[in-house]
Amino acid sequence: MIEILLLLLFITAFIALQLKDMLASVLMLGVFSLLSCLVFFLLHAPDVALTEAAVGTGIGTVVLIWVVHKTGRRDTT
Amino acid sequence: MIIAAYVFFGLGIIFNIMGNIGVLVFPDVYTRLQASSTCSTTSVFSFFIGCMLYAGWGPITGRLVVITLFFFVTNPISAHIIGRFAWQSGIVPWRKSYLNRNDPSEDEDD
Amino acid sequence: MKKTDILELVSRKLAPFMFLFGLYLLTYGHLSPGGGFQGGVVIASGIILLSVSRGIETAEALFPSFSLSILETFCFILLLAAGLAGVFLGVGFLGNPLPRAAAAGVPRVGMILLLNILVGLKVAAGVSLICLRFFREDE
Amino acid sequence: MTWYLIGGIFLLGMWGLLSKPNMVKKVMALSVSNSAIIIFFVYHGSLSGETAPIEGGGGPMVDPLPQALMLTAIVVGICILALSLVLIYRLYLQFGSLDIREVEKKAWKLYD
Amino acid sequence: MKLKTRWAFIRFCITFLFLFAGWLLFTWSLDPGSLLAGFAAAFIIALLTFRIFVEEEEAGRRAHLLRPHMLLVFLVVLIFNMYIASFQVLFFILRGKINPAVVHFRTRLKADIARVALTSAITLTPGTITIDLEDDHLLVHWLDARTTHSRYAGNLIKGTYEKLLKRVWI
Amino acid sequence: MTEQLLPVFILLPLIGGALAMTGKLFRPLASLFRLFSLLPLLGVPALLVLTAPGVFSGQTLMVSLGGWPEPCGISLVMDGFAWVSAVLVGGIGLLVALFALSWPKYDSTFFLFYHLLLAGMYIVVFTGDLFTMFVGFEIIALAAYVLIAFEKTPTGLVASFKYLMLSSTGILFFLFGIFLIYRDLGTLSIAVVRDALAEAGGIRNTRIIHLALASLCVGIGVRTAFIPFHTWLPEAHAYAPHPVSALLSGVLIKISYFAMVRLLLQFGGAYLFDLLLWIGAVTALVAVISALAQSDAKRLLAYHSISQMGYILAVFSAGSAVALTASFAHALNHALFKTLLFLTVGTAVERGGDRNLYRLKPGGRQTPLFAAAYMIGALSISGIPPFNGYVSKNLITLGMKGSPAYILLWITGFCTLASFIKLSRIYLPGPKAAEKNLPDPVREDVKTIKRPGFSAGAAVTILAALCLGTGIFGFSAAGILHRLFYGVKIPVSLSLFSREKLFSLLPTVGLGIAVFFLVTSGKGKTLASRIKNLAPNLETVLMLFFTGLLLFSTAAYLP
Amino acid sequence: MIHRGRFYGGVILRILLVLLVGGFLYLALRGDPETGSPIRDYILRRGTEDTGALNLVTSIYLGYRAFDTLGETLVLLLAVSGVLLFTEGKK
Amino acid sequence: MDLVLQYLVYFLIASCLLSMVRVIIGPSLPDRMIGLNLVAAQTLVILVILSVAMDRSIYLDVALVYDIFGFVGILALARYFSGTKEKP
Repeated sequence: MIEILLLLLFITAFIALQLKDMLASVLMLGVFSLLSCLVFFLLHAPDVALTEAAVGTGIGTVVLIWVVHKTGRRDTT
Repeated sequence: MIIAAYVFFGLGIIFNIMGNIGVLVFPDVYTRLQASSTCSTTSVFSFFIGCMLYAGWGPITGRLVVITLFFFVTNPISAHIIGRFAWQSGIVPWRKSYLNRNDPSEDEDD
Repeated sequence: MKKTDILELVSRKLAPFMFLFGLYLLTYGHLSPGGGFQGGVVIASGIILLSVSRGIETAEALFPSFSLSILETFCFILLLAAGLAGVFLGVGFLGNPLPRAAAAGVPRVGMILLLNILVGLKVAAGVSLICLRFFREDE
Repeated sequence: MTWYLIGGIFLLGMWGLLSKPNMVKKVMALSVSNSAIIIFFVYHGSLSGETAPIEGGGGPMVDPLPQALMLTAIVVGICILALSLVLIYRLYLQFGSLDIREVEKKAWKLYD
Repeated sequence: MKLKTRWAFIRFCITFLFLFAGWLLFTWSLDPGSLLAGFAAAFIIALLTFRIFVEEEEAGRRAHLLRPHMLLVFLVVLIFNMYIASFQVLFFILRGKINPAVVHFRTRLKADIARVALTSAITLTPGTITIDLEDDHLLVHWLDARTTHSRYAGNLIKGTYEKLLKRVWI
Repeated sequence: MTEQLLPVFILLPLIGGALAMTGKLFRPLASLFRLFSLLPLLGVPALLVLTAPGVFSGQTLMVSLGGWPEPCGISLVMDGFAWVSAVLVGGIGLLVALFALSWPKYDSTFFLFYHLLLAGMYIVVFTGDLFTMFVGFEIIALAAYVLIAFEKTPTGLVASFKYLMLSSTGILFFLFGIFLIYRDLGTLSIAVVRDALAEAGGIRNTRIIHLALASLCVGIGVRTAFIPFHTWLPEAHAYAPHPVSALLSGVLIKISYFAMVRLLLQFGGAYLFDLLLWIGAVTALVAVISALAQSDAKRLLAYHSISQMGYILAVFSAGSAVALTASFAHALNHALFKTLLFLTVGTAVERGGDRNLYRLKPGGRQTPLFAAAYMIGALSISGIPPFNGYVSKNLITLGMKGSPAYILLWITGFCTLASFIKLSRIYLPGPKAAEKNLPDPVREDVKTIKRPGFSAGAAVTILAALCLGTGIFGFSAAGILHRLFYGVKIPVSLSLFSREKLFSLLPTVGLGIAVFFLVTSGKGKTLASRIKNLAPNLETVLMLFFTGLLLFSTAAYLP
Repeated sequence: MIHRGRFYGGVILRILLVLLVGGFLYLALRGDPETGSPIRDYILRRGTEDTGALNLVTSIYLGYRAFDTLGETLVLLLAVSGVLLFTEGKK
Repeated sequence: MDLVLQYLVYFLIASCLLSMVRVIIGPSLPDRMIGLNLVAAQTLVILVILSVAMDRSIYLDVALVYDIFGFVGILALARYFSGTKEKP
């Protein structure tokens, strides 16, 4: 089960880095964070899962969204 | 008890599959939101009920009730927020859908 | 007649429960998953919820930035003091000066509880300061 | 197999760090790599048991030390993320671009 | 002034009771330490947030819960409708023939919380989603629009809920 | 009992930080709290004196924090290295803080970051635990990022961001090294790892430990700035506020270097020494050539920091009997004179209104105290007697005897002299005519530039006096260091001021002046501008980082 | 090759470098890990008794390794102050 | 772990993958938000099922925190981009 989730994590991270729309990228990173929380949960680490959920989908998303909001959505590079 | 739990799990699976398919095939944001709300409300609710039946009475019940209540309160709000967001950012509904023109304040009967 | 906003009402009713849950995570950190940081972030997310839905003013009225930064400084100083107390009580820096009980070590947990609460309040203050600043910035 | 997958996530982050010119993407790649390191630790810890390190469950408990370390590492990671994103925001205000090549090109003019 | 203070005290008590009930629900234990911690936590939070949990304007009778048992009935009806409507949406998805519309109607409910419960109920019922609520005007997206006339549409969508909610809150 | 004092070292700057934070809250009292926050730093010398007897009698002070025993608790360790490092952090930290105090633009927020930076340094210095070292490095890093960009200048922001990217990548590999060690040995304590490695010699798969050590060294190496990882330093140190660049250049890179030395010695990293020797020598030469080409005053100094780090690294890894002594003596001396140079040049830049040393306004040249201090620093770094650079460069010559890499260091020596002759422009009295021909507003501007305050003058004077003092009594000081590290008397004798020694200095001086004229000639200038433009961008920097990682891991894996 | 911040290297070089780092990871992670460690045994045996916490992660996080946690809060404090410093004031 | 629950978790992971497609291809921001919401809900179910399977009530705290942050994340997204006009 962990292997499947890790593969999913890999795909998610790859897509998050590849997307041209920064906002979609941030959303994919949120999905990455959710799935890694699940991975930690499966590895019997509820504390780490809790922290990852709080950090990855909470503060991390808020800060990233703020920056994307301030700097524009399109990745022009 | 377990059988009832499995029944609820089955319901959850059916709604989940349908919701996912709906989100993939529907034409515009609002219709997709309908499918998503089916999936995430009904199927998640079914799963929760199933879990409650599966686990039996105990400390799990209390927390599951809290989670279910929280989900029950927040999920329609999330759907509403997404819908309102789509509406306000000017996404027009699918071409076949139409908005009723008449003002509801005229035909109020009281 | 006041304008009805769904989000506003729901956040009003929900935020206290989120604070409560944050405090639960803080105080039960030694019995269940959770602890200072997580509880602090949950409390801060309650403040985020308030400031997102009701505007920054409501959150500022309940939790002014100034008192949040005072809380942060105060918790930091108390954390240092808790560390120093161990030095004076002879168990070393950040040690646990409480007596070890014979069975199950119940009173011994007091130090962890104290540290959890201090860390949690500090984190809550810090994170909500950041978020309030972010939300204020674009108005 | 699992080790290779986690290593793959780490390498993916490194690749993003090297080849994405967008600064926000770079920071995101960094956080992906950080996650991979955290999964390394936690996975290694979980090999030695089959239930969470909280008294009251049956079976051997997993190693709690990597988990406690990783709590710190996660917090440090988010702190770096927040600080770097705010720096990027200031850079964007100054240079009007998110492309690190462009920013550096403009900064070079200021150096002389 | 006196009245205001008393109202504040009542608000505080309501908040405290709700929070304490929540605490009991998710700690699920009755040992004295837990109860004490819950009492302290609920007290502090109630002190901090009773101003927003029950607002000053809610002093009018409109916000009061009239019949708690009707709330239960409402929930049962809601869940039942939810399943029924879910099967309907399921058939829509399978048939692939939909007829969406955005309809606009008014509600007669007066209390804020009742309105919010109504919109939530409408959203929870698959097939309809509230996309805007402004005063008493609702903007609803309907997957299977049988009519676009606002009164009939309103009756079809909100019919049962509004009647039930009228009995819970005014 | 003195070992109970070790946490206090870390606690004192933290109390200072708390005071600065309090000052940030109450605006009217901010300047008062800013002053107060320096008071805890005054306690550090007392602590050093109290712990000195224990350290000098050859024992290792060790305290388990919280009373938890070693394998699972965290211990603080104070041995000779740590004591010397604490002297460095405490002394230079206090002096630079004094300097910063006389400029009102460095307010209490600045001092908050400053104190936390010091606390992080103490954590790295004293910890006996790998993960705590990681946390200490992160504290240092975050404080440094903020301090570099403190004035929010565009260049400072870019420098800070580049430093952030590179050192975050480095710290990931540091964490990975910790993971490898934990995975293989099941512990994090440095002492326990050392014992396990010593007792189980060939049984364990030592190659993984080698790779782990390489990974750790790469992580720290980014902070230490030797050659594949040096690229962030010139910008970060040049465009930071002046006290910050003094502290970063004087102390921070030394602290990371000391941490690396500790890990290398404790984990038996002798297989990396060959690589480190050549890396050090090449670093010294390449950096000094880049420095010669610079026209930006602070950038030139920053390149010299890299170059001197090359000296320090090379002599450490040459492996002679006085390797550690020479390396540490040069590190200490470099801390003294580089701090001095950064403070004085920073003042000149501030008063002259331009960073370019050819475009500085003459107003920058009217502070005799700072000019004299600058001259002392410049003579020190070029290795001219009787200043302290001379002593440690002689020690380095002894330590590198017989090594082929010495020739690179020798070339570096006179190039250093040449570049400082070039830099001396900024304090030399300019031609009077030039000053008279200035347009009126500029001359008025020059007159009204604020002079540095009293405390800045005091800090600079103390530093200059220390340079001179350690120069005159240098060899006995080196003897003390040697006794501290090895526990025996220093095995070499060095008559510093004998006639042969002084005469052997002549070719260096002559070549230095020759190189100076070469550089300032027409052809030299075009070459210089070409070299100056040879600076990599961030992607190249990261690629260089990976190349360095591969180099290190190859060197660790092959034997 | 490197001139005023410009770089003419290709994608191939980057991918090669990342693959080489992958080789490093492969070499480092080869072989069976040691699952047991003295610290783990000690904490599982004594953790609850020493600190009184049922959650052993907390007993490490705030008991045995409270100093790391102090460092972590310092990092958070630095990040918060840094963010507040860099976002204050427009432009 | 009960086999039924295990297959249920596999099924939910697969359906997470299915809903992730919407996050990737979604033409507009609300589409992606729908996908995110869906993924969050299904992951929540996975968490609940796992903790029921492991039969430890304390794990459910994770699920509740998860729920809270999913909600707050959606809210923050909607708040920041509510003013911008989306290109159809």
